[in-house]
Amino acid sequence: GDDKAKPSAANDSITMGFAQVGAESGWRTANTKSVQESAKTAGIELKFSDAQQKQENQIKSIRSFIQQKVDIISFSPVVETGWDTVLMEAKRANIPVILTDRAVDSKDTSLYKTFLGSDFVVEGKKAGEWLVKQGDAADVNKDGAVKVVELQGTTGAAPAIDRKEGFEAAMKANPKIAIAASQTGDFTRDGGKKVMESFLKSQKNIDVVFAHNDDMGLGAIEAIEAAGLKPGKDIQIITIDAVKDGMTALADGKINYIVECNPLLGPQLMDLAKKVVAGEAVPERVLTEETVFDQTAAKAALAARQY
Amino acid sequence: MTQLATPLPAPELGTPVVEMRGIRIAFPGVKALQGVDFRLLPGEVHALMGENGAGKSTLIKALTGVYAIDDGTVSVAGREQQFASPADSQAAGISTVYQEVNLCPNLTVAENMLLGREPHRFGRIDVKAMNARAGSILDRLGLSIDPGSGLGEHPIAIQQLVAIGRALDIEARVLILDEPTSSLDADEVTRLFTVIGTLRDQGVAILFVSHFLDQVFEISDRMTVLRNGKLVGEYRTDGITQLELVEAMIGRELEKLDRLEHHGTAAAPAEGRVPLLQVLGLSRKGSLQAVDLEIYDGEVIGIAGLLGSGRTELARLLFGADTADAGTIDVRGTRHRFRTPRNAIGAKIAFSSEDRRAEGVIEDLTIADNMLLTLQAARGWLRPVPPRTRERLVAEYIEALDIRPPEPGALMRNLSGGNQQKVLLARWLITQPALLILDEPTRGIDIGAKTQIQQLVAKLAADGMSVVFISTELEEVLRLSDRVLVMRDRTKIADRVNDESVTVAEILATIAAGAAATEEGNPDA
Amino acid sequence: MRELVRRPLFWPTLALLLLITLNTVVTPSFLSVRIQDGHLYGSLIDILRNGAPVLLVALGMTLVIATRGIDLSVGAVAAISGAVACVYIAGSDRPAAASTALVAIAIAVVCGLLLGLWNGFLVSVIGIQPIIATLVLMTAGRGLAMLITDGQITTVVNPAFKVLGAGFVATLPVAILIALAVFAVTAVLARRTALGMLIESVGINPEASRLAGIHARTITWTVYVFGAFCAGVAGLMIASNTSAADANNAGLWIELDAILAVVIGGTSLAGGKFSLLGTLIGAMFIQTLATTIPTIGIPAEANYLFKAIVVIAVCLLQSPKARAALRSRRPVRTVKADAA
Amino acid sequence: MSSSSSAVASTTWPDRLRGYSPPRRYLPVIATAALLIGMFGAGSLRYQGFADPQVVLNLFVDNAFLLVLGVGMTFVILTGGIDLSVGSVVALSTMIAASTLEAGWPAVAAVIAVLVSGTVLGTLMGLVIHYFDVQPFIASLAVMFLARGLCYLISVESIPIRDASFTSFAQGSVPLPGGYRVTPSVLVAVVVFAVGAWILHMTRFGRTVYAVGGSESSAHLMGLRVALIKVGVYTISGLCSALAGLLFALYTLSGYSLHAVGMELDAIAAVVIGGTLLTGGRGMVVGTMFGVLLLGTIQTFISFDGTLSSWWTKISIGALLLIFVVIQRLLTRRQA
Ligand SMILES: Nc1ncnc2c1ncn2[C@@H]1O[C@H](COP(=O)(O)OP(=O)(O)OP(=O)(O)O)[C@@H](O)[C@H]1O
Ligand SMILES: Nc1ncnc2c1ncn2[C@@H]1O[C@H](COP(=O)(O)OP(=O)(O)OP(=O)(O)O)[C@@H](O)[C@H]1O
Ligand SMILES: [Mg+2]
Ligand SMILES: [Mg+2]
Repeated sequence: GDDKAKPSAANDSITMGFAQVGAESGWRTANTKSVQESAKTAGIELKFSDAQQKQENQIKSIRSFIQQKVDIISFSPVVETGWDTVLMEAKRANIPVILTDRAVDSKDTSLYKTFLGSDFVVEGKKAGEWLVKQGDAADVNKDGAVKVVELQGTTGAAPAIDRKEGFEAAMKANPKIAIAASQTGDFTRDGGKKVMESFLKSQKNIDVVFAHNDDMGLGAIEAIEAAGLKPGKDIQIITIDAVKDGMTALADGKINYIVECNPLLGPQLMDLAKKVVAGEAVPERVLTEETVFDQTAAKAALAARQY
Repeated sequence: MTQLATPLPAPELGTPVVEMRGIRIAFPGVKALQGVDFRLLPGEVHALMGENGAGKSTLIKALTGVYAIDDGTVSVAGREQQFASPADSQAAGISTVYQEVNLCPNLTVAENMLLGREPHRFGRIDVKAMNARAGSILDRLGLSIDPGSGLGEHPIAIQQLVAIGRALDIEARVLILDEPTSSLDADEVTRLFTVIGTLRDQGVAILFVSHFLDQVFEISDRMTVLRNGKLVGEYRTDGITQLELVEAMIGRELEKLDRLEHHGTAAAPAEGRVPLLQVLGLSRKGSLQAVDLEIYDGEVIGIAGLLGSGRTELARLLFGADTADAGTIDVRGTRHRFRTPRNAIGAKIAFSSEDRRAEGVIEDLTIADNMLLTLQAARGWLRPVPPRTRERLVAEYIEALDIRPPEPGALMRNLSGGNQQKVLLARWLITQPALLILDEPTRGIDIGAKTQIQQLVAKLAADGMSVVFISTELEEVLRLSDRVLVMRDRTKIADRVNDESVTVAEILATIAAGAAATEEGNPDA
Repeated sequence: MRELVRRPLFWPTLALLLLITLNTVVTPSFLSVRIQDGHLYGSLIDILRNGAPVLLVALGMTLVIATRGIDLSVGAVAAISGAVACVYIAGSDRPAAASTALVAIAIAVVCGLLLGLWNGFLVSVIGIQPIIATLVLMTAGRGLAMLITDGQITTVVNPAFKVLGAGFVATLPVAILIALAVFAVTAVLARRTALGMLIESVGINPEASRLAGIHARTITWTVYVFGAFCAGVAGLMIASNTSAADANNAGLWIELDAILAVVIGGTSLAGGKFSLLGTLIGAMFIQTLATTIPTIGIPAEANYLFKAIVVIAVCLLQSPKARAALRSRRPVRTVKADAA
Repeated sequence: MSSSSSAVASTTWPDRLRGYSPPRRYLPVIATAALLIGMFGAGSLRYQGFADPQVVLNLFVDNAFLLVLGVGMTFVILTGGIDLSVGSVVALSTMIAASTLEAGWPAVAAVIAVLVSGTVLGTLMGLVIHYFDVQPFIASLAVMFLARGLCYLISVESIPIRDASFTSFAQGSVPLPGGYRVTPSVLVAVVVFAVGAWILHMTRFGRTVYAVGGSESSAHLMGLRVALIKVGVYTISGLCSALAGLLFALYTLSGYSLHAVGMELDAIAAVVIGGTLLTGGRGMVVGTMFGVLLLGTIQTFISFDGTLSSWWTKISIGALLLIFVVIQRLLTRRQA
């Protein structure tokens, strides 16, 4: 029986089913914590489930949330595609859905109320624009070409694809900038370090490292230091995320620029959830508040950094 | 060398159904067959004879497509054949029972017998028909087991019969039996021979390998003798004596075979002597009913009984291979509880299993490793047997038991069946046990080696070791033991001092009488 | 030459050499090794250093596989061990002291041993199939590691701890020295004592081994403990290499790499005979392969394809039947193995 | 004939008596089923709404592809082999389906393309394993890399499936009495399961699979077509993976190269939990179904709980799995 008698959620507490991608990175853990804590603060009862990076698990959890008749469902899709069926079921059961962090590419936008999250393409763009703005300063070794090596995220993952795309688009503004090598470091420090070690040996005169997240950048720093070079000086480093370790390295001058990708979506999400359940209108797209940091900004922001 | 019986002149032969010419097969380091010719006629029982490692099994495997032939030709029914696999030879009408039981323990008896030929309707196997058909073949062999029971639950002898049953079911013109009788008792053998006789009369050519000369002379029409991978000759059975045959096999004159005297009552247990082993009420549900037993130093205890009488079970309980439900075991007056074989080995008991392949050999280890395994296990891994001792022991036993090839580094899996058995025997002798339990130790061993092992047992006993000797060959049991236990229906029904008065016939009578006794006294079904 | 080709390790070694040659052709400086800051520096050194964890794990895995087992939990054990060490260091009063690092390492190793006891218990005492028994820890272990680190990447700044994964002694990477030391000790234990023979015996025929009086249970148990010990040390190396414990990704899929190394080295997954030297070559091969991909500039999306082709090529090289088929057009007529 | 039956009837063999209790080889499966029911009972007591039959049906809805994978894997494992490639082949299948549909192929053509490529990959793997004596673990690992690599070659991005017949099939529902419903995919999976069980337990091919698993050399010496079986089971596994890939593509209506990472472990776990021996020769397809349902139940447990953080989720999955296999093992202990 699917026709559901809505529990009297109007006055007492709201139950939210939140299907998280997994716990694949520190960023994600911070994101989870933020959601859990703000749910508590907002007095929303949270049903949390971890999909361990698997779409099928996420679909299963959403279906089980529907079965459990929660008031609202929110999730960070593992991948953009393939949500129509289960979202349709949610719609049929009159349960509103909020997307966080990543979008879905469904033609039918009525399947969800809103999408709260950052734009990975824009993040890549911001990184590329900063490099373009550096002009000749980007050419650290003054050989007339800005040679970039790229540490990609997990092959096929949305942030990896989008950040690459955004960066490449922005980079075109300066024909001297060229990506000499691009390889996946799987978003991990270990991967970043190992790939960077190889790059340092197979590529001459690297000017810039663009890493799709802080962790790979931090790994690259280790490799650069082991090669007897100075990260941030001999080779410039641009990363995305702005987690604490990254910010520290930025403040120490080992990273040159970080584009923030904010995991603390919890408060915004709970606000939206309350509005949606109360039947208020919400914008279709809500961007998270994000900024960029250079070395001076990092020193200032570091003290207050919680994750 | 004495004058050998003259090989058969060729013209006497009809058209052979199988003809092999100049077969050569070499394994790394061994020339197993060196240009052997072989002919098998329709409607004959042909014995393939030779010592352990002579190449009998290899010749069979060359014929049936298990081994690729290096050189030579095989023709079946006049057509030259190149079998790439046993399936091909089977398709050409050759049905084979290989030396080691080659069945699937995870399937049922019926499935094993009919795999690949299951009766089926619309692609669906008809289990009922399959069990019925298997049942009728089992019947022919006089075996009353449930065709639907798992093969692995049955002792090796039953498995051997099932393998034979499988071969019988194939409508073949050639039936090959490689040591089919090695673990069968007299009754089973008789039944098998009846079946073989019928098949021969139907014109099937039967190739038969056995180390039991009596059986060979009883059933075969002709024989081919191999030695060291070479053909010695082809003979008519009625044109050769046992002695001549043995000489053909071993290539020299045999010192008298029956040299071994009746061992007799060596040491009648003196009053008050502490037995080496005192067993009271040893039993295990479903496999052995309470058995009492005393064994004194230097005694050879023979255990007689038919298939399934519980001999193996008794031996396994004595060794801790299975744990007993009830009963006690005292070794030299101290109570022991054997939960694992290690406990028993600690009490200086050794046990050589009847199922060589599953419970004995470590196929991928060398002769030397296999021999020293138990000694090593007892010493613990931290104290390896010193290389020098190792070499000495291994060389000593290879020599003493005449193991071939005499290379400590040869892999166990490449040894012929008889030689594997000798290595296992050596494994236990090396531990210098006080009590040696031998379950079918002469299974698959050639006549020369068998005498060697019997002599060895006698000598060990004379030196003070006690031996429990289990064998389906009653003559052998009687020849060796000081006392004979007779078992039936999983319990001991007689325990007799083995003096001159005890004969095979008498033992068989005891078993039969026991049957009567149990039927009257104990209808426990 | 004939003799050489027959040697069991000939083909894996050849594959390794081919891979190195390929690298050298693409990047001529691949083989060059120079001294920098008192330590050796070059691609080969990287391979050795980065290959140390896989080698370690593969050594333990070799013995486990020899007993017919398998250990899927090594990656999780590595993550736990790294997490324990880093969390201890980060939480101590003197996070940069060498003594702290030593205590942390000791605690982590003990954790590894305990986890090995656990695996061994499930396999040898309870009698659960190894793949499932270790799957339990594979799943739960990552969770434990995250529990320990609270889901964050725990970064430590401790020069002594860093030595383990990224340090150098006498110009050589410490990681590889440790791995080689473990290799040497294992080889001695396996081949100079009777342990190797007993392990093989249990792997080839457990029932016959039991009847021969071998303490099969203890041996099985021991190899799992050893496997987890190796994984624990490998986890420390991984953590030390980046000075951080990443509960999610440390040692991810290292079990597959390790098993691959073992099998390339000529040890059969069916148990029995094992070759530690083969495992060494296998592990180096895998690490070289991993390094080759970025070095010769394969696009990220073709990684797997390249890996697949190399692995297939190596399997075929190693298979006697495939070689025979390549050499002659005649139908293959090798002696068929008589093994179960 | 008559002598045998009379001998059996008047038998003193206690074996005959034992024949009345279920044969030993069914024990693991029976234990698994009993435990599964027990676990479900525990869930119903603990969580409200857990006892709803729709929850059980959802287990099938959400695990249809895993069941199909498990059936193929059962064949492989019964011969003593293993197939690590299934997860990647699922991903590749979703990619092929999505990209061909995107390119405008008719649905039927896409389905055929998927099934053919999966089967071909499986067969190739089987050929390499049998004829070149490459260990199954390695051969299938290579195919795992290969399939994943081909995915990336097709596209690194995920591709949505908008084909009308696919979407209607995916979103269709089969009503059951009582107002419950399942998806058409469940029917496909159940049919595959039934066919698999039939082949394995009723046909010669199936018997021979068991024989090869029991002892390959014996099967060879018995004159069975070992080559056919060994290549056959990998072909079946390839076909099942492709089919599971299609079901997965329907489930997610997309093709993505990162789909089904590690799903081979789920499939293997399901098979082994279902009582099939990894060394081959023993096991049943029903067991595999129970294994799949068990893994699903564990997940349902956890999402009904809804309070576990990511790491407690993993730890709980491990713990539940452990409890299950230990009890199962103790129940079947006497089997040895
Ligand atoms: N697969 C193999 N690899 C290497 N050597 C082998 C192999 N099979 C048999 N041999 C060797 O070939 C020779 C002949 O062995 P075969 O098994 O044919 O002997 P047999 O006459 O059957 O002996 P037995 O009576 O003991 O069974 C022996 O020396 C044996 O060691
Ligand atoms: N003729 C037979 N018919 C049916 N079952 C039999 C027969 N012979 C033996 N068995 C089976 O054998 C089992 C007992 O075998 P056991 O190993 O004790 O025999 P054994 O006396 O040691 O003989 P063997 O030396 O052949 O092993 C019983 O479980 C029984 O099922
Ligand atoms: Mg033989
Ligand atoms: Mg017996």
